[in-house]
Amino acid sequence: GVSTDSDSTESGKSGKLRIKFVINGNLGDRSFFDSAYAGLKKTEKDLGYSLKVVELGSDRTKWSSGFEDAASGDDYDVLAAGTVDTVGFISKLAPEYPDKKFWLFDGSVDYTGRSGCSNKCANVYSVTFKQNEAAYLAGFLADKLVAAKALPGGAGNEKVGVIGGVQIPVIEDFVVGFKAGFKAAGGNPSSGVLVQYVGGDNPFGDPAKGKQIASAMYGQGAELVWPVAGSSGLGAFESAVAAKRYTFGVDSDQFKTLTDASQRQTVVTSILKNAGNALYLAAKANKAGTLAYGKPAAVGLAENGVGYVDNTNFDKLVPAAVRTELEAQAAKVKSGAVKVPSAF
Amino acid sequence: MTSTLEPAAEQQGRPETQGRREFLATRRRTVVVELTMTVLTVAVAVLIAFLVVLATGKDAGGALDALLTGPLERTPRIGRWLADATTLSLLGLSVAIPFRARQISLGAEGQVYAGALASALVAINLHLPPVAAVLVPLGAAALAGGALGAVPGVMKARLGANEIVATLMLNAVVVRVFDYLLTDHLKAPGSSAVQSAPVRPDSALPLLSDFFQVPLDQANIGLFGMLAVAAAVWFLLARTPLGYRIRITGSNPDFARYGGLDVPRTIEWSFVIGGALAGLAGAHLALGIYGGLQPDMAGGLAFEGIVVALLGRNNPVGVVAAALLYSYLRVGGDVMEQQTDVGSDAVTIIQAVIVLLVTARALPELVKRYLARREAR
Amino acid sequence: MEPTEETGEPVATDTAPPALEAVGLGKTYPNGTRAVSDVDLSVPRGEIRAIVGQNGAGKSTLMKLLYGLEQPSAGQLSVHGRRVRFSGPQDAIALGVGMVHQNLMLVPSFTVAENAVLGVEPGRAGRVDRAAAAERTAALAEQSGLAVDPTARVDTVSVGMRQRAEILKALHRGARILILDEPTAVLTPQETTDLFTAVRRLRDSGMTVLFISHKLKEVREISDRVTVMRAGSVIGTVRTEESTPAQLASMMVGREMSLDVAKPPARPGARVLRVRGLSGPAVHGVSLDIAAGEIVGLAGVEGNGQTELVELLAGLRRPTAGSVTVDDTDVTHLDAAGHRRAGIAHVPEDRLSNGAALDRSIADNLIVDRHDRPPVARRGILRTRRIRELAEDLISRYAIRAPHPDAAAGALSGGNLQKVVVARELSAKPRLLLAAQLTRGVDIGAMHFMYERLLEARDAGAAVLLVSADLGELLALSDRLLVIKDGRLVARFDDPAGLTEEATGLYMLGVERHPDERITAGVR
Amino acid sequence: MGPVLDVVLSTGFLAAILGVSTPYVLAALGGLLAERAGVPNIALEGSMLSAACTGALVAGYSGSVWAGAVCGIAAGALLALLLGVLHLYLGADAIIAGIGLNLLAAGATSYTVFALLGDKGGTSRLHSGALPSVRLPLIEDIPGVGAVLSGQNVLTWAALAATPVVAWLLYRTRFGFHLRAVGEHPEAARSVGIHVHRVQFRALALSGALAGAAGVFLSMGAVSFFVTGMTAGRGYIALAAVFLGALRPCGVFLAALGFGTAEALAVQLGNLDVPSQLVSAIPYVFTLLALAFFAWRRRRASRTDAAPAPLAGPAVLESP
Ligand SMILES: Nc1ncnc2c1ncn2[C@@H]1O[C@H](COP(=O)(O)OP(=O)(O)OP(=O)(O)O)[C@@H](O)[C@H]1O
Ligand SMILES: Nc1ncnc2c1ncn2[C@@H]1O[C@H](COP(=O)(O)OP(=O)(O)OP(=O)(O)O)[C@@H](O)[C@H]1O
Ligand SMILES: [Mg+2]
Ligand SMILES: [Mg+2]
Repeated sequence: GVSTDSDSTESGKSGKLRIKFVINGNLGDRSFFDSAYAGLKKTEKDLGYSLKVVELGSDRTKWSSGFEDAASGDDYDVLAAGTVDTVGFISKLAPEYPDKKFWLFDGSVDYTGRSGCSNKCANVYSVTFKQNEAAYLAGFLADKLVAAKALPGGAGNEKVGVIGGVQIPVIEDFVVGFKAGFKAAGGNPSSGVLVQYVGGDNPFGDPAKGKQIASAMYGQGAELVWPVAGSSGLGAFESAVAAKRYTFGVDSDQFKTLTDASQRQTVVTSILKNAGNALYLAAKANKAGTLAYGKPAAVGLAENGVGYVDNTNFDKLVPAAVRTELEAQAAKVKSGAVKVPSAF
Repeated sequence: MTSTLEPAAEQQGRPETQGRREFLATRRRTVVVELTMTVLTVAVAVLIAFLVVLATGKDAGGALDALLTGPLERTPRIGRWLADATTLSLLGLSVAIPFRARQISLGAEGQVYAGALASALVAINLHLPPVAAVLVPLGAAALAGGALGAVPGVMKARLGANEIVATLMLNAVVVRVFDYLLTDHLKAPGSSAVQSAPVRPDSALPLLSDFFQVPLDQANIGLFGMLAVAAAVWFLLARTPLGYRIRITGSNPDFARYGGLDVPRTIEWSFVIGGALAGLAGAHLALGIYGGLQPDMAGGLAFEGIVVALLGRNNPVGVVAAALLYSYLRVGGDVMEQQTDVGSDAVTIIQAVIVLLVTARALPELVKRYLARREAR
Repeated sequence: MEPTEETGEPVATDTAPPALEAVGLGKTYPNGTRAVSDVDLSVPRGEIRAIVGQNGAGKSTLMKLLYGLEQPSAGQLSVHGRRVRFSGPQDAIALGVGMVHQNLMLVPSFTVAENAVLGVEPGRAGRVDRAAAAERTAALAEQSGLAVDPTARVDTVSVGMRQRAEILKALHRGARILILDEPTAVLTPQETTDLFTAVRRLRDSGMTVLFISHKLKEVREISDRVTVMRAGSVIGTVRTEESTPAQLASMMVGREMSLDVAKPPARPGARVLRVRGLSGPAVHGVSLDIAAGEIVGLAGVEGNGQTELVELLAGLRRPTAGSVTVDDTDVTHLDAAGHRRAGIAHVPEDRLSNGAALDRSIADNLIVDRHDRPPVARRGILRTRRIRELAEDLISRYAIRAPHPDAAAGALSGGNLQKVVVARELSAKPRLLLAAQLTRGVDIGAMHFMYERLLEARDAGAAVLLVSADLGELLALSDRLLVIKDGRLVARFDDPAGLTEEATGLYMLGVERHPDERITAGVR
Repeated sequence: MGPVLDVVLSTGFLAAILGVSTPYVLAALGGLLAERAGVPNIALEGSMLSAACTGALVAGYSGSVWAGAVCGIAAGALLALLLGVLHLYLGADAIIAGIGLNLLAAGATSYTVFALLGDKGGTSRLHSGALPSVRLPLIEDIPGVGAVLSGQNVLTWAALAATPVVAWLLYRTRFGFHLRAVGEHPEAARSVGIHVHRVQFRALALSGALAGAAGVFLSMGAVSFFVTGMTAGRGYIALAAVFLGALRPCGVFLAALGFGTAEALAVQLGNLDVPSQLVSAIPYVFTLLALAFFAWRRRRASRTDAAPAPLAGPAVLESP
């Protein structure tokens, strides 16, 4: 559906910049799209943009024509879209509508003009997130915590678990980074990091399966489980409460978003992929005329595009020594002294 | 022997011809009534959809307008409608054939993936001369789909294994193998998305836009291919011995066996041909719609194919008509969702209501009876 | 649901009202078929009333109206003087009407007792007391003289027992009016006799019985009065003892007709069928020959292997031992298609289950054995014009009462459907014709027509194996007669001309048997 | 493989199997009842989904898990009754109607959740709680069995009890008698005055209620909130179990348990270095092989009787 937050034709006349956010999925995922939406929403108030949202749903057969339709209207100045799945559509549409701007987050178009864009995507701003950097810190923190037996009530295994939705590059990027961080902290990722995928008909919406997997991981001695599986991950927090163990959150600060107090207590930190922030910054730069169209951008720890949450629970659960080491690692990653491997 | 029952002409002749005329008239009337009733039901379904939207407090007029006229407003949407109808028709035909042999094959999903996989593998890797570049991948898709159809077919025909379970399970296996191959072996190098390399341009199904010089989205010559396939299926069922065997087996397998038909072979063929058609639907997706392989590329489509087949009463002409109608509503639903403030959930609900009402065939009958009773009173 | 009584109009006052009365009853099916029109019928209490009529005369439909299975489109019904309108069989049952359907209505996986009590099961608090059900069924069977095995599954028992189970079902519901739609069509003479004994006993205890049959002999034996139907209407009702078969037959068909079967002597030719030591399910070491141009009858009490023997010969079952050749073709291990290619045609005993595809057209039903051969198919394509012509031709030649070749076979009455089967099988010009229950459920006119066609096929040089539950028919038509008991041939009559039904019955029941040498004489 | 074996033989694993199997068993028994009454119920998935949603919402708003469970089960039954109205009274094809109802359930649940909570994802913001686990002191003390059974959710117990209850219902009660008769030979049932549709309606209501219990287990047992689409195809697996179990309560129970075991096993094996997609395909490959094997054995057992097993499916499909 379309939520017109302000009347578009009027805003067109009034000279407001009109953003059309086309979602190849639905709002309400509580992480990625919601975060992007929040960022764009903020531009309305702070920067005077107007926003229109088009949800295409999860049926892939509808996406292509959905984008065509969305682009063909004259009710926008900027078309924003996310995820690698939309790269093809943006590459095709950008040359067809050279007067419009396209913002692509969490995916990158080919600016060489060899494939995709025939105009070398000169009107496309694309930004990717170095989720592997944040995941690296998560892995580092995880190993330090379990190696130091810092988490109360643990059995002292140097073992943690990661639950992915499905085995796709975006998820793998998390896993690879996590394992690298785990290793950097002195752990053995091949025996110490259990990785498992939800899979099935609804991999990001099957909390029962997520809970089973988390329970199995705790049963096999994992001290801490990090679900990277959308709503399926919600099951993992329940499992953590039952097992009296710990979790990491993902995409948003799940210590805040979880409503159950005992579940919240299990969340040591959350790994953030800050799509909203990236889009807000892009909008700001666009207004100032400094947004870099025509070449790829990537945001990582240094740009605050990804990161981890440091809150009261973090304070409570992470010993000062570990915190110091973690901050040192973060600085190294930011400065480029540590190169984190990627699944891409 | 003194037979006394000559087919006496004066006694039998007259009523026979009269009965004949009545029979033909009734048959004609039935067709007309059926068609009118179908149109009426769709109208009622749309009306109810209108009420659903109204009940949610949204702009029902605009929504209805988007649903009904949206698909025709712009040529790319017409293209999308035709492309969608092509896939759905092929899927509908693919299940209609086993259905006609009274085999409930739910295996279209797996067969679509198999067909897409086979066609894309050929179309990505083999360098072929122009026309062969399209035909060979299509053939590969039909072969792959047919081979996959043969598995439940043989299990059912030779062992008596339940085909509903066999096809559902096979779907689950094939989808997972497809996912595995796509992510681990076929993913385009350098692509950050899970998708295969694009098919060679020679192998992509030529777009209708190029012929008609109007943008028609992904609609391609697969549309004509589908019409040819539908005609072939009609011919197969109505005019060939195999089609006859399929029809008779579906009607009464004991009679078929008694009559000397090879029932197991017939059942196998119904699965294989159905599988081949679903494979072609997969090729249409891979070569025509996506230009490559994507995860979840046929999600849910196979069930829509069953709906189309049953709405079209397993009759090839009916299936194509049903597919056109159904995909029109699908595209209209998308337009409604994108242009108005009706959410995707409401669109899903409306589509469900339409499916349910269109299949509820006795509804007009009941309404008629109710009106008649009221009149009588 | 209570039967709705209409405004109390005084029906009969002083004399006892008729058990069943219909006034102006009519039924038009939704497809426009007017199956019953303006029927007046009155059956007094304690009478056995036979209803006769040609195929499609509307007998079954009328019975369905009386039992509430169909609702009339016109007219009124009274039961024991009370105006009633049945909304379903439960209303009829509540008023003591019971019905045994032409096509038996039993749940195959249930036992005889479970079927008998279905709908009125004994037991407390929603549970079914199966022991009590079996007991009651056994007791009821004892009382009424209908022998059944209460604990046997219905799909494993003989047709005769199923028939008896159906009657017990009605009795168990306390039926006082019993409708029997062609109950004897599938019974042996012995079973028929037993059934009649039971029915008379029921009548004597006050039961009113409506009895449908195509066998005038039976009708005359059992009924008190006969109602004749033709084309949906009642033509008349006569006292049985005052009627003659010829009179009834002419009432049925609307003109004079003779009932004799005149059969010119056979001129047997060369051997066509050669069966040696054939064994299979329920068949043990059967050896026999049939020559071209002769009809060999196979007599036997139902369930003694004749069904299985015919199906073995038709290729529908696999033999475990022995050999079968037809005209030098060894068909022993061929499937049904192979048998048909060898020149075997088969009129199956149960046309509904495997003789026809009911929802397909008559034309489709007529070409099943030749659908992939000229003239029906050429170069892998069906030729619809030829098929239409063929169907039209057969429909007129076999006097099938059907509006159009495209009409569904299922809309035909039982007798006309049988004509479709016979037309198909005989028009294949078979070398060997296996005819099982050729005239089951077929009216007299059609019966004669079938006999004539059968003899025609014989005289054209076909070998014919005729199996029938109607012994009279077997004796009249057979050039030679074999008797089967427990899957073995027990008697052989090379000239059955002087044979009586009673004498044959002794062999069928196993009281007498021929020595093996006599049975296999000349069969090497 | 050593550690894997340890895990597989552990009581925790056996307990997990029961948990994983619960929705399959309940929904499959529901499917069985409908199928035996002659109405194929493809809408199991929809019943589960609407029950899962209703249960969590009602429990969340009322504060009573029991009210939630009852309303959830009722919602499942209601959807099945809708199938009954459509199929039996309005002449709809049971399979299309089932597919349509699944679609309806998917749309309506996420619409409702969004309308009430402003959240498209699910009800995790609502404290709905879970149905209690059952600890039985007596059973807990039995070595081996005790650890497996004790502490299982009340609906897991219900699933275990449901199998004999359904068998009893089908084979020992008047209702079951009528249900089987109606499914096997509706005209025969009608001719003895059984209200065919009434029996089929009741069977569907039970069928939907059982599927509803399966759904309630997902949102109020397995986890304690509803997520859109959380049934994730379990209804179709249950449907497969109905046929794999040869339409008999015991067989259906074992088939459902088999699916649960395979899934639990896949979860345990997930850590091995095998592609996750292939691991998750194992149960289905296993089912296919089992299906072929049992069919082959049945076919071989009936070899002597050359008449082949019935080849035709139910005559639910229409052709012109
Ligand atoms: N369900 C039906 N649909 C259409 N026509 C029907 C149906 N049932 C019966 N008829 C038609 O109604 C007429 C009477 O049928 P009915 O079965 O009562 O005949 P019958 O006297 O029992 O004949 P038979 O002895 O051949 O069985 C026939 O012409 C038949 O074709
Ligand atoms: N007159 C009829 N001719 C043919 N089929 C019929 C007829 N009446 C009902 N049927 C079929 O029989 C089946 C069940 O019949 P019916 O509706 O009478 O059952 P019931 O239990 O009496 O229903 P209810 O509970 O509503 O009274 C349905 O498939 C219906 O289509
Ligand atoms: Mg009749
Ligand atoms: Mg009859």
